[in-house]
Amino acid sequence: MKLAKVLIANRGEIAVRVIRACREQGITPVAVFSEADREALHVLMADEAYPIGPAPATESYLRIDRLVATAKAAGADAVHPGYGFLAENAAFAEACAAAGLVFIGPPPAALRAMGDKTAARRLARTLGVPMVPGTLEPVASDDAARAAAAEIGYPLMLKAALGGGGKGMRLVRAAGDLAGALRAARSEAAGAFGDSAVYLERYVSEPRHIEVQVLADAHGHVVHLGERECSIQRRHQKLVEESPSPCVDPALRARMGEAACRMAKAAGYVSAGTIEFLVDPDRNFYFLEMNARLQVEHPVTEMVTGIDLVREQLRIAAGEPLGYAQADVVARGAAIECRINAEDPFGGWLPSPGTITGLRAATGPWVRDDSGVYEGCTVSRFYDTLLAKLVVWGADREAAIARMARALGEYKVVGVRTTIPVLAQIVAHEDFRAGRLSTHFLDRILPGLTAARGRLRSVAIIAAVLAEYERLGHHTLPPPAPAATDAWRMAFRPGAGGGRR
Amino acid sequence: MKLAKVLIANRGEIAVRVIRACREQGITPVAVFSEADREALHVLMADEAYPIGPAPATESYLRIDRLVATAKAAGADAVHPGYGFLAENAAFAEACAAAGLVFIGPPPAALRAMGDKTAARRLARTLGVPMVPGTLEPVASDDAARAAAAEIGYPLMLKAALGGGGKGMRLVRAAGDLAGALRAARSEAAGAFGDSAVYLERYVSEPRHIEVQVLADAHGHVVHLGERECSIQRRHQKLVEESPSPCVDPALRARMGEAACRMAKAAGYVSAGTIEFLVDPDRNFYFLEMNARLQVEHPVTEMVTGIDLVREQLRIAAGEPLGYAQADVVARGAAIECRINAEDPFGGWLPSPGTITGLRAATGPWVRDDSGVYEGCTVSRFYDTLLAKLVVWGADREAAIARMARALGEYKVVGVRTTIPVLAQIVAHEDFRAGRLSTHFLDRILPGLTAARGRLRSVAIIAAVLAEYERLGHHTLPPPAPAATDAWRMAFRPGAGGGRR
Amino acid sequence: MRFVATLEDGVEPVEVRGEGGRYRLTLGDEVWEVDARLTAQGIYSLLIGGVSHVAEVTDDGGACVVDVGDETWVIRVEEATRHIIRTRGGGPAGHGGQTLTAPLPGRITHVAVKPGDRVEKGDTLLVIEAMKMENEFRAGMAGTVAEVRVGAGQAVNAGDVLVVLET
Amino acid sequence: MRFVATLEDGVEPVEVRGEGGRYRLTLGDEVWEVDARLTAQGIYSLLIGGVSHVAEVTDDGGACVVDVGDETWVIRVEEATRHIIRTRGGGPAGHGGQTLTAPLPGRITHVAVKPGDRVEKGDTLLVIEAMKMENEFRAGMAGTVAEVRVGAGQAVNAGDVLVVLET
Repeated sequence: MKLAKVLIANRGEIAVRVIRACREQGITPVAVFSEADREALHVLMADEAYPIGPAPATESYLRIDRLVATAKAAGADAVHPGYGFLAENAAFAEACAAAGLVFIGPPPAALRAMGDKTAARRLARTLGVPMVPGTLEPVASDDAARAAAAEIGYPLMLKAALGGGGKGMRLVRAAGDLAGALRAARSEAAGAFGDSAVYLERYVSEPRHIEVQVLADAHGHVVHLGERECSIQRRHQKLVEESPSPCVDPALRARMGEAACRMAKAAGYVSAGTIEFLVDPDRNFYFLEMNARLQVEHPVTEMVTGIDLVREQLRIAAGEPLGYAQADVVARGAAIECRINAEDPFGGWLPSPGTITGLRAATGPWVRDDSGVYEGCTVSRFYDTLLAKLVVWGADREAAIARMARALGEYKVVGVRTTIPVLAQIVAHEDFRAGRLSTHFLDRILPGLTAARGRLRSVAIIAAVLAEYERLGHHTLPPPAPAATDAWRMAFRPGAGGGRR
Repeated sequence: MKLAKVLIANRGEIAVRVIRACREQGITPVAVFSEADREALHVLMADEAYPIGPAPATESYLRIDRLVATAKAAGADAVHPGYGFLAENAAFAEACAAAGLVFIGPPPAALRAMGDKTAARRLARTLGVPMVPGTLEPVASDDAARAAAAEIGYPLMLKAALGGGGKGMRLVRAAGDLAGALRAARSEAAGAFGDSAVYLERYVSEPRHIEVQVLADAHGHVVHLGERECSIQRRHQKLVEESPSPCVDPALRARMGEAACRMAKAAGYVSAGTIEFLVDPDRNFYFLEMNARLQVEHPVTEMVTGIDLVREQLRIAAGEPLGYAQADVVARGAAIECRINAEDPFGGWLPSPGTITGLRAATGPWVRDDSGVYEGCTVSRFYDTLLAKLVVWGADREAAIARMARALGEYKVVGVRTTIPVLAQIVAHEDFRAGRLSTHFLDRILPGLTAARGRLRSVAIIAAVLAEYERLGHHTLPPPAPAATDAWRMAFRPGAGGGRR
Repeated sequence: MRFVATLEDGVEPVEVRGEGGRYRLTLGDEVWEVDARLTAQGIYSLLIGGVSHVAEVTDDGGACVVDVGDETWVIRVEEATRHIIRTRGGGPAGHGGQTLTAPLPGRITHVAVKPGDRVEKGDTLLVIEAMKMENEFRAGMAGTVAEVRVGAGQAVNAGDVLVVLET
Repeated sequence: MRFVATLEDGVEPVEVRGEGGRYRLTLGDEVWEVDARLTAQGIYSLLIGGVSHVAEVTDDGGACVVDVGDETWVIRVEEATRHIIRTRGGGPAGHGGQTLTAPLPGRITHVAVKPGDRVEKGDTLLVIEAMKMENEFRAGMAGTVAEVRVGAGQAVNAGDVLVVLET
C-alpha cells in the first residue's frame, strides 16, 4: 500500500523532522497541537493542523482517543508517533490498528515485549546476547538478594524491574549496605512505577553507553546501521551523541550489530529500533534494553550511513522491503549531535521557558539543524526543554569536532538560556577530544565548568552600557538596516532633476 | 608552514564560507568590508574586520593596494580571494607574494595561462584534449574567416578571444551571414574586452555545460573530484547545478577526469580548479576553458565526495600534500545547488536590492544553506544578487530532487524578491526530473513560467486583508509570542498567596 | 469591517469580523473561518478548516505582495468607502501618457532618447545598472518623449521619475 | 554620559561619548573606540580596533545578560547618579532573612516546610516542576520559616514569592 496522508502525533523538532520526511516522500503531513502550540513550528510547517486539547500533555499529546479521532477525521491513513509521548505505547498502536490506521512503528506485541525489561532480558539471555551478570528476575526477598549479591560480587547495582531514568537505582558498595539500599530502591520504584520489584546487576565502572541502530522490514529482513556513542549524559539525559563510537572497531561493531539484529529478529521487530548496550573499559558489551522507537539521536547515524531513517520507517510501514542487505550499509566519516536545550547550565540547569527573541542557527557545510523553534516563538513550560539538535558531519572525528565547535560558536539564541555554552566546553574538553568517555564523564567535569570569564569582560561591559545608552534614547545606534541606502541618499543629487514618487 | 591568520578578500556567502573553513582549521579569519558592508554577515562572523573603502567594488574589493596593506597591518600570513573580484587576477597574486603573503590559489603563471583563452586552447590541443572543431587562433581577416568557416561548416559560432559572459559571441547560420556577424562580434568584443579578436567554432546544438573539479597540490599530485552539471543557465548565469551529471557514466567520467587532470598538470596548476567542458547529445566532450579559482557551485562536489574544498585549498596553500590518490575519491549519492538571488524572476529578472525584513532558511536533514545574509540585513545595490546557495544531498538524484523541492518550500525571504519561486518550478519540471538538460533548457521553459496562480487566490486575499485590518489597529492579532504565558496567567490564582516581585 | 481587495485579475469585496486571532471573512458569497497569527514581522500563520498556510505579506508601495505556498499575489486592500471614493468617476483621468519611474536604485549607464524623440512600443529608453546587472527599460507604448529627467552616470533611487512619454 | 556597571566581580564606572554608531568609552582609565551596530533585536556588532564581536544582550529583570564569544556576563547598568542614590547608605538595610522567589514559571509539586519550621542551609524547601523536570529549591541559609505562600499543586509565575526565611 502507498501512504498518502500521515498524522504526526507529536510536537517540537521530531514533528518537524517527520513532516519533512513526509513531504519528501509525497505524503501529506498532518500536525496536531495543544492550546500552547498553536504557533509552534510543526503547525506552521504541516499541510494541515488540528487542535487536540489543553496544554498539559495528558490532555492533548497523550490523549489516544483524540489523536485517533483526529487522524480519522483528517483522512490520514497512518500515524507517526515520533519519540516520547505515545511512541512506545502498545495501547496506542492497537487503537490505531483498530481504527484502520497504520501505526508507523513496531507491532504492538514487539512494543509490549520490549517495554517489559525482564522479558527483554530473558530474550537476550535465550539468544546468548551478553548481559551484565546479575539476577534475571527480580529478587523475591532480602535473603534471595543477599545470596545473589554474594555470587555477583560487590559493588553492585539495584535496578527497578520497570525502571527508567535512574529511578529505583542504587549503587551498593558492600554487603552491609544491601538491606538499606533494597528498602530505598523498592520504595522509590513503587512510587515511580507502581511496582517495587528490583533486580541485581554487577556494577560496571566507567561504562560507556553505546547503542546499535537496526532497521527491520515486515518481510523478515533486518540490518544494523552501526552504533552511536551516547555516554555524555547528565541525570540519564543524553547531551552529546556521536557515530561511530571512538572505542568501537570493525570487529566489535560486527559483533554488536549481529547481536542487535538477532534480538530484533527474535522479537518480531519491525521499523527502526535501537538496542542499547553498556560497554566496559575492556570493550566487553552487555545488553541493556531495546528502544522500540526512533531515537532523538538518530541523525548521527543518518549522516554517516546516508540512510534516511524516517523515510525508511515510512517505506517499511507501507509494506515495502528494505531492498538492501548488511553489506550495502557503508558508513563514512563521523557525525556528532549536540542537544540545544532551554536550560541554564550555569544556573543549576533550571529549565528556561520564555520567548525566543533572537535566533541565528548555525548552518553551512555539513551542518544540520533539526530544530523545533523559530525567532519569535514561545518555549512553553509544559514540554521538554529540547529546542534543536545541532548535527555535524566530518571526514573524520577530528574534523567533526572542529566543525561542531565552529557551529556552536555560530548558534545564537536570545531570550532563553540554553545548553550551548556548556556544549562548547564539552566539545573543547581534552577527554572528549581524545575519546576518553564514560557515562561519568559529564558528572566528573561539570563541577569544574563555569561560564567562561575574563578575556571579554570589558567587551561585555561595553555592550551592556551601549544597550542602556541606546535604551535611554539619547544617542541611538544606527537602525538595523541602513548603510547602503543612506550612503546612497547622500550621493543622490536632487538638483539633477530627480524627484521622489 | 602553518597558516595562522588568513585575510579573505571578498564578501557575501563566499567570505562566510571561507571564514567557516578557517575557523575549523584553527586559522584566524580576517574580513574586509566596504562602507556598504559594515553590517554584512562576513563582518559579524570574522574574528577581525577592517574597512577598505567606499561601496563601489572598484574602490574597495578590487583595490589590490588596500587589500595587501590591510593584510599586512592585520598580521595575516595568507589571502583567500574567494571567487569573482580579484580571484583570477595574476597581478593580485603577485602583489600578495611580493608582500610576503601566501595567495590561496594557483601560481600567477597558471592564472595568466588560464586567463588567456587562446593559450588555454592551444594547451588543450597540444595535450590531445578534445575541443570543438574551430580555429585555434583568432581569424586575421574576413577571408581567413570565410575559408575556416567553409571547413568547419555551418551553423558556427564566433567567439571573442578574450571573451566571457556571452559578449562578443554570435551564432552564424549560413555563409551569407558571416560578414555581418564578424563585424558585430568584433565591435562588441572591442567594446567589452578592448580587443576585437574573434575565433570560429562549430556550433553544438543542445550542448550541456559540464565541468570537472580538480585539486592539485604543490608537489605534483593532481586528482579530480568528478563532474558538475551546470546546464541550467540564464544569460550565462548558472542557476541550478548538480553532481553527478545525469548524463555522465563512469567511463565518461573517467575520461573527462583524466583529461582535466592532464590539463591541470600541464598548466602547473595548484589549488582547486575547474575544467569546463561542453558535452554534445552524443556524449562527446569538448574543452571550453579552465576556471582558476573556487567555483560558486563547489558545494555539490563537496556533498557527494565528502571532501571540503576550502579546507583543501588552505592545506595546499600551506604546502601540505593531498595525501590521497584518485582511487580514494569516492562519490556517494547526488547533490543539487540552487542559487537564491535577489532578482524578480516574474518581473523581468530585475535585481531586487533592499532590506531583508523576514528570513527563514531551509534546514534539516541533508540541507545546507551557504548564505551571506541574515534577517534585518541590507542587500546592497553595489554587489551581485547572490544571497545564498541552497544545497541538498540525497541517496540518489530522485531523493535529492524531492529534498530540494521540500527545502525551497521552506525557504522564506521577506523584503526582497528572490529566485525561489522559479527555482521551485525548475525543480518540478519534467525535463529536469528526467535529466533532459542543455544550456537552452532555461531559455526554453522560462517564457512558459509565470508566478503560480489560482489555488491560493482566496488565501492570499485573506492574508492581505487581515494584514490591513491589523495595520488599521482596530482588532489586533495576538502578538507573536503569547500562548503559554497568557494561558498560564489565567490559571494563576492570586488569592492563594502569590504576589509579584 | 468592509474592505475591497484589488487584484490583477479582479476586484473582491471582503468583510471581516472577529478579533484576537479568530476571524470570519466573507469573500463574495463564500464565508471563511480563519485562525490567524502573526508569527514574525510580515509572516502570518493561517489555519483554515485545518489547512495550514504560511503567508508572507510585504508592503510594496501601497500594495501588498503576498507569497503563500508557491503562489505570489499583488493585492491592494482598501477600506470599502475609501475604495469607492478613489474609484468614483473611474479614478484619475487617463493622462494620455506614460511615466517611467525607476523600479530599483541604481546608476543610469545609458540614455537612448532625448525630449522630442518619437518612440515605438518596445524601443529602448535607458539602461540602469544595479547589482552588477544592466537592466534595459523600454517604451510601453508608442509616443513622444516629453521629458528626460536623468543623464548617463547619474544615480537614481527607486521611484524616481526617469522619462515621461506623451501620446 | 556616565554609567556604573555592576558585575558579580566588581563595580566599573563607564563614560560614553559619541553617537550614530561611533563611540568612545572610558572604563576606569582605559579608553575604547567602538564601532557599534544593532543588527537584530538584542544582537550587537562591535568592532573594537578591528576585532569583531557579536554580543547578545538580554534584559533579565533589570540586569543585562550579555553573551559574547563563549562568555556570559550578568551586568547591571545604571546612570551614575542613579547608582549613587541607590547605593548611598549601603543600599537597602539587610533584613536578616531570605526570600525565595520562583525563578521560572511552573507547578509546585512538593512543599517540604511549614511556617515555624527550623531549617538548615541546604535543606529542601520545595520542588517546582517545569518542562518535564523537577527542580528542587533549598535553603540558602539556616533560619526559621516565616511564611510559605504556596501549596503543592499550585501554579506559580517567575518572580512569585514562595517562602520567606528569617534568621
